Amino acid sequence: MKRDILLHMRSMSKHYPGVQALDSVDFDLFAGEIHALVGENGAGKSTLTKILAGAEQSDSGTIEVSGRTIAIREPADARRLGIGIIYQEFKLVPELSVAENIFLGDERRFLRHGFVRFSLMHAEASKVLSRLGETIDPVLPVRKLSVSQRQIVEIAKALSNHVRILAMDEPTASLTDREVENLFAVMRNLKTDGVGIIYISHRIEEIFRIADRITVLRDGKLIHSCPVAEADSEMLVKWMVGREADREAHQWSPKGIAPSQRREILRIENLTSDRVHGISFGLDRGEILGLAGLTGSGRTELVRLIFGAERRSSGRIVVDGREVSVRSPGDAIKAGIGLLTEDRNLDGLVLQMSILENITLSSLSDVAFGPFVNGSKERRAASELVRRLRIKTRSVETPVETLSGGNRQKVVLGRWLMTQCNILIFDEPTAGIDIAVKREIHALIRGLASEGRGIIVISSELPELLQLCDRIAVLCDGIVAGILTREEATQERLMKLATSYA
Amino acid sequence: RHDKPQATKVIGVTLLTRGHMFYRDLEEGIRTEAAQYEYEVIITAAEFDLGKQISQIEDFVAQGVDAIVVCPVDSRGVGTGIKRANEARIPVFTADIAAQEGEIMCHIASDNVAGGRLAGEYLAKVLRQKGSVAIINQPALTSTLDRVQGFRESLARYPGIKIVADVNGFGVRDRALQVSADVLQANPQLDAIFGINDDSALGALDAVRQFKRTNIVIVGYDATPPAQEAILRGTALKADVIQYPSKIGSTTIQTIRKFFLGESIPSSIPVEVGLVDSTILHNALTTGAVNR
Amino acid sequence: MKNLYQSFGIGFALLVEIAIFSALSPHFFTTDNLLNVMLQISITAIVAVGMTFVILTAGIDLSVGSLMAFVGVVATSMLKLDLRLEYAFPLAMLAGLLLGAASGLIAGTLVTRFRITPFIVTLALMTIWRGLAFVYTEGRPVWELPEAFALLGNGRTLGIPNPTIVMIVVFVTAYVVLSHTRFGRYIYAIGGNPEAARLAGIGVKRIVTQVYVVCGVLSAASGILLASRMNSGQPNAGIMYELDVIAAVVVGGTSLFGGRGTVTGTFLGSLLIGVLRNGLNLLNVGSYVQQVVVGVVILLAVLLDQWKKR
Amino acid sequence: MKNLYQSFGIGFALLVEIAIFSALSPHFFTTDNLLNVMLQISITAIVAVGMTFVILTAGIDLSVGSLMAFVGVVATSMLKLDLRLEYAFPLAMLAGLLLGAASGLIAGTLVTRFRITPFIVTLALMTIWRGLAFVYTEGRPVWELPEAFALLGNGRTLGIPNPTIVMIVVFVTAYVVLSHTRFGRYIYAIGGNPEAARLAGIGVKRIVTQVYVVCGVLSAASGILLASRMNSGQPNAGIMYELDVIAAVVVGGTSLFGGRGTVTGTFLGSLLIGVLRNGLNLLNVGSYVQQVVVGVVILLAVLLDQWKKR
Ligand SMILES: Nc1ncnc2c1ncn2[C@@H]1O[C@H](COP(=O)(O)OP(=O)(O)OP(=O)(O)O)[C@@H](O)[C@H]1O
Ligand SMILES: Nc1ncnc2c1ncn2[C@@H]1O[C@H](COP(=O)(O)OP(=O)(O)OP(=O)(O)O)[C@@H](O)[C@H]1O
Ligand SMILES: [Mg+2]
Ligand SMILES: [Mg+2]
Repeated sequence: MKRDILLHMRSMSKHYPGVQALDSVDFDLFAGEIHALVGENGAGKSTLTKILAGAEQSDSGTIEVSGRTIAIREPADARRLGIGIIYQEFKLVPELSVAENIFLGDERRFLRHGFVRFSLMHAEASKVLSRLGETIDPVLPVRKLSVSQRQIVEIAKALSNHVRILAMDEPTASLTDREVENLFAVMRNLKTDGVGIIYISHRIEEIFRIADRITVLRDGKLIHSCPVAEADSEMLVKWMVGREADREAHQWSPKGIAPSQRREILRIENLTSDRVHGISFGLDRGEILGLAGLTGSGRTELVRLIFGAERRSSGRIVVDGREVSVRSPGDAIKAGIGLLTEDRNLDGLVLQMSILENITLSSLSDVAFGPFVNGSKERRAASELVRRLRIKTRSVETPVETLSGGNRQKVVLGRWLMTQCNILIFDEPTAGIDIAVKREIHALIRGLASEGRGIIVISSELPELLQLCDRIAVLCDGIVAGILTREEATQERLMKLATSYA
Repeated sequence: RHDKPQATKVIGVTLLTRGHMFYRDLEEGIRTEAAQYEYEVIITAAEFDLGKQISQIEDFVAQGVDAIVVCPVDSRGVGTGIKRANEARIPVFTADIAAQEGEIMCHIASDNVAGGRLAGEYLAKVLRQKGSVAIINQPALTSTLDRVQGFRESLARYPGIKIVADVNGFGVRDRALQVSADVLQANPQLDAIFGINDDSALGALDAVRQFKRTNIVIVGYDATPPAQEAILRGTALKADVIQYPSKIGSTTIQTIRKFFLGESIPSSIPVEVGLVDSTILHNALTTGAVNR
Repeated sequence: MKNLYQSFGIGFALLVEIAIFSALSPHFFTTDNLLNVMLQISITAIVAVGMTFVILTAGIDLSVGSLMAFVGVVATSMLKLDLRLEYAFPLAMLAGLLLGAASGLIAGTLVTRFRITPFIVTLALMTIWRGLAFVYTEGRPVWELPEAFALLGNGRTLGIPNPTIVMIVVFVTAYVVLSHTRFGRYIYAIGGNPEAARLAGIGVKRIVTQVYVVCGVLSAASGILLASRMNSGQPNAGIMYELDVIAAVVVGGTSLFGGRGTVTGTFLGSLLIGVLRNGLNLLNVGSYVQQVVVGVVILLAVLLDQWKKR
Repeated sequence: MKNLYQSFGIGFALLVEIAIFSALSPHFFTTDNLLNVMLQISITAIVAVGMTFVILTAGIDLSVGSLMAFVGVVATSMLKLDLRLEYAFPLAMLAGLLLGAASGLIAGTLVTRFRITPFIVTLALMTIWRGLAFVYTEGRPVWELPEAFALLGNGRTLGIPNPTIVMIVVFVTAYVVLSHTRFGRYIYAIGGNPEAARLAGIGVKRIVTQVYVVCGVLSAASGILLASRMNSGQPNAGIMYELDVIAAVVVGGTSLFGGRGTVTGTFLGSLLIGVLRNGLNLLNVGSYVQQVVVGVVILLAVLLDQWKKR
């Protein structure tokens, strides 16, 4: 089938201090196709889309849209050309309403006599959201939304415009299955309308479901490009990482810990706030407990309460058989509870600090002599983690803000691995992490469990939970709808529980 | 407070500032004198802000005071405020600095230009009509501009005396200390310093001590107690122009009293200025003439 | 409505204040005095509107007080040119407002094109304009102005002082601009997340520059009114006004981090501080004690606001 | 090393400045004058260290100048108590420093527990401390102090003025604290992303409060030194110092948004402004022209710094 070439990016190069993010990459896109862009963390995928969006300038290379060479100097240029972007790191204004965010920069269509007609804007916003099967109130300020709701708004923002080219940088990183289905339906519609879509995701199975073509980047270079039918997931991983990936880093046996040591390490009793109600469960040493649920079901809220990041209205937290008073994250860490937060940029990392400083932030006392930080000890510990997590960087001194999304995630992970916490809670630990490292992280989590720690994992990817957990608790509307063991759990039963009160 | 006896008169006062001793003394003069006649005084300070001063006058008008005393931030600008009072038929008196617009019952003040001249003449005498002189200025206020004008006028008559530096000490001691230090640094041969008020002069004195300079004569203005003490101790601060701020204050109240009693009052009452050095202060101390 | 609610905390503080002063002073709650208060806050409140715009973009403008003085002396000195009043008057106004716009343009350009933090840009401009005002006048006020000029700031129209009328017009306009126009939306967006605004295709640099120009022009207008009230151009006018103005804006609920705030709040904030000063004067509270009281009330007002938000 | 490089832009500006003044004034580049400059900047530079800490947490402290005055008058008035000097002297120091700590504690508590923006908290405190300084002294300086007190700020040790020695000690300590201790690391983390810092288990409120206390204590120390230099407690001391201090910190490369900056930069920034003032005075440049020049140089210095970063 011969179709129109919609977009052709030729020999795009982009250099950042210390890295060649793109090295003369060619990329093309047909009308009505979904072209997946894959690669390890830091391969250069986001950089390519940012250049297309006018958010960054390439050092060299040309861009043709519909056969005409054009220059994209600023975001407004891309907009005029009908290019829409969903950014990996959200670009929303927390204080503005959902509707205002969706139509930001595009208010012209609601103007009358120079005044913005908000009622019309809200109606339009609801329309766009309902296309995604969502019912977020368009008047709500974005700061009140959960991460996945923000993701939806970000998607709606890109869809609100009449686009010919749509670049989606990990739109599903924090979406649950149902939302992913809705999104795919929308994408298929766009496809039939002749829109060309660039789709970036680390969820390999999604790529095989939705994409027509695949382009693989590694270290800023184009490695391979082919129709999706000509590839399978093992080949894909090989292209991405440049070697055979070992399927399972560690052989994992459930509860690989002596029964005698299988004491309960954490017990939550009747935990309540305005968004979750009467939550109780226990967690054993060596156990991995999954938390499943739909967007907004309260998983994040629950773990933040356990961690003392938010104030609970009632409930007890028992660690190792003793009730602990957790009023702040500091208290939680003292009690041996660590939380890897959902939004690495917002509340995970100190972006301008170095990798080193971010990793050791919660365990400075372990590398300190009195009030003084022991520089060499600190560096040794951090370097070890950088190596183990394969964080792509020249030096541990690199500021985190220059890292790619996935590598940032690894840095926060590193921080919690370094602490001595016996109870580790991971909220979407592999969001935005490439497939190779994802396997390593799974292995790591299992390793932590087998050392006798208790682990809680939140993930919007049910397969991930099914693969990883001993038990899975399902939240629905802030209530535990049920807890399934590894044997009982199936995708269907989990979904059913997750929607039991909806 | 609202149902005070008819007889109690209320006088609103707006000072230029309370940050300088001069006005503290003036205020004291007003308070003590007013207390004698059981007048109620409302004292505010504009802190060099003319807009604020006008607001204060407006507030007095709104309160319906019986008389207003103004120490204008600026001679002309204060006119609009005074006119508001005139419209409300509230008598206005000025103290220390004159107003040039609006109707004033009486102006009670010492003459700043004359004071500056006194300082200049004194320096010309002790320097034997030749030498280099620095001014620690605050060229933002009419009163200090007048002092410097008088000072420069008098020295202009002595060609042997040069003004080698004119710096801004903002009228406060810490800033004056800083700029004086620089002046001393730049002028190793400096013979004398004129400070436009005592904080300026004392700041200069601090600097002179820092550099351990001898043979420098400082003249201050206002003769506040710390300055008098410095003069008596035989420091580089040798003399001060003296005004009698508390006397300005008490005279103002006395004048207002005459006005209340329906007596005739002159349109202006000069309050003497003078120059004090250690001899005069010594004599005064023993006779009690300059007791404060 | 939403704005009204948001301003509730401070509105309540204002009511308490008014109640207290009404009880303590018979002179306070009179038409005359209330008009007097309105007149007194007009000058700073007009500047506070400009400051609200700037602070909404997460900026700050410390130069407003000095600019008022500089504009004041320049405009008044134009009135002294050897021209007929019909020409001199508009010329002076124009020169003053242009100067304000120029100051805003310089500030905006330094902030956006040269990426210097607003605080330091306007701190430097504050020093520079004040210095120039003094250099220009040699420290002496510009005076002997035509009586007609004094009418501008001291006259009344329909019984309301002119500056108050200007203030009302400025507030209403600003309210409409902020809540019903694209320009207003963009200001909030830029203050809330400048990167998101840029990526949405908004000309962030242009808008921010315009905001500083707005603030400059309003400061200039206010500087001219102040000069007219004093019927003279004072090089030391407006000292420390920037702090009063910022206090009014923040007490009014506008966040110094940008993206959050209203001019309704700013108006109430200006009123809170203005009423306080007036009331304390009427009650004959000494000026240093006043300073302490003003500081404490500002803290209490923001505390109340904070507490309300919980 | 990294710090040195970061401060390069401003260091260059400083060298240019020194070269120009050395060429223009024979009095400039002399041991005597350089010591004089060091002495002059000591007072504000000590405060600037505290301000650097505060600004690194994305805060600001406008109360420092007033606090210096308040501490100055309180400490000196202690010296006048009817006590033997051996008791009065430490008592006065202690009272002064405690007052500084208390001010910092109040500011820190209002900022952290009551979540009021630092700008408005310290603006209110600035008004309050200044007011109290005047109320306490009734506007008159505290004087007739023991001569021994004057030695503190005017004496020399090993040929170096005492305040300069204090300044050096403060800078070195601050350097070590910021770059080699946990406390320092936490300060940067909090300034960079307070929420992330909190979720990393850092006691954000405690640390921020401590930072304001540090700033308060350093301001107090500086206020005592200043009083000693004048051998009197002046209620009107330190007016507008906060702006000078903030300018020095920002010119030295510390970001007002927090998380970025060094005390080395602050030192160079203080020096840049101090040398400029001194040089202009030596050249007998009129004070208003000076103001303009200082403003322009501040802008140029930050521009240069910005340009270097490109
Ligand atoms: N602003 C920047 N400054 C310096 N380096 C940068 C900057 N932005 C990206 N990089 C580097 O460019 C490389 C490519 O980054 P990019 O964000 O394109 O990766 P990615 O393929 O999107 O990865 P991920 O899957 O983790 O999102 C990385 O090595 C990253 O560290
Ligand atoms: N800051 C907030 N203010 C108000 N409501 C919030 C806030 N954060 C989350 N919510 C709401 O609270 C509910 C629970 O949110 P939570 O983030 O715990 O859900 P979640 O299960 O983690 O879902 P997600 O997939 O979105 O992460 C949601 O309805 C969400 O909209
Ligand atoms: Mg990416
Ligand atoms: Mg969540």
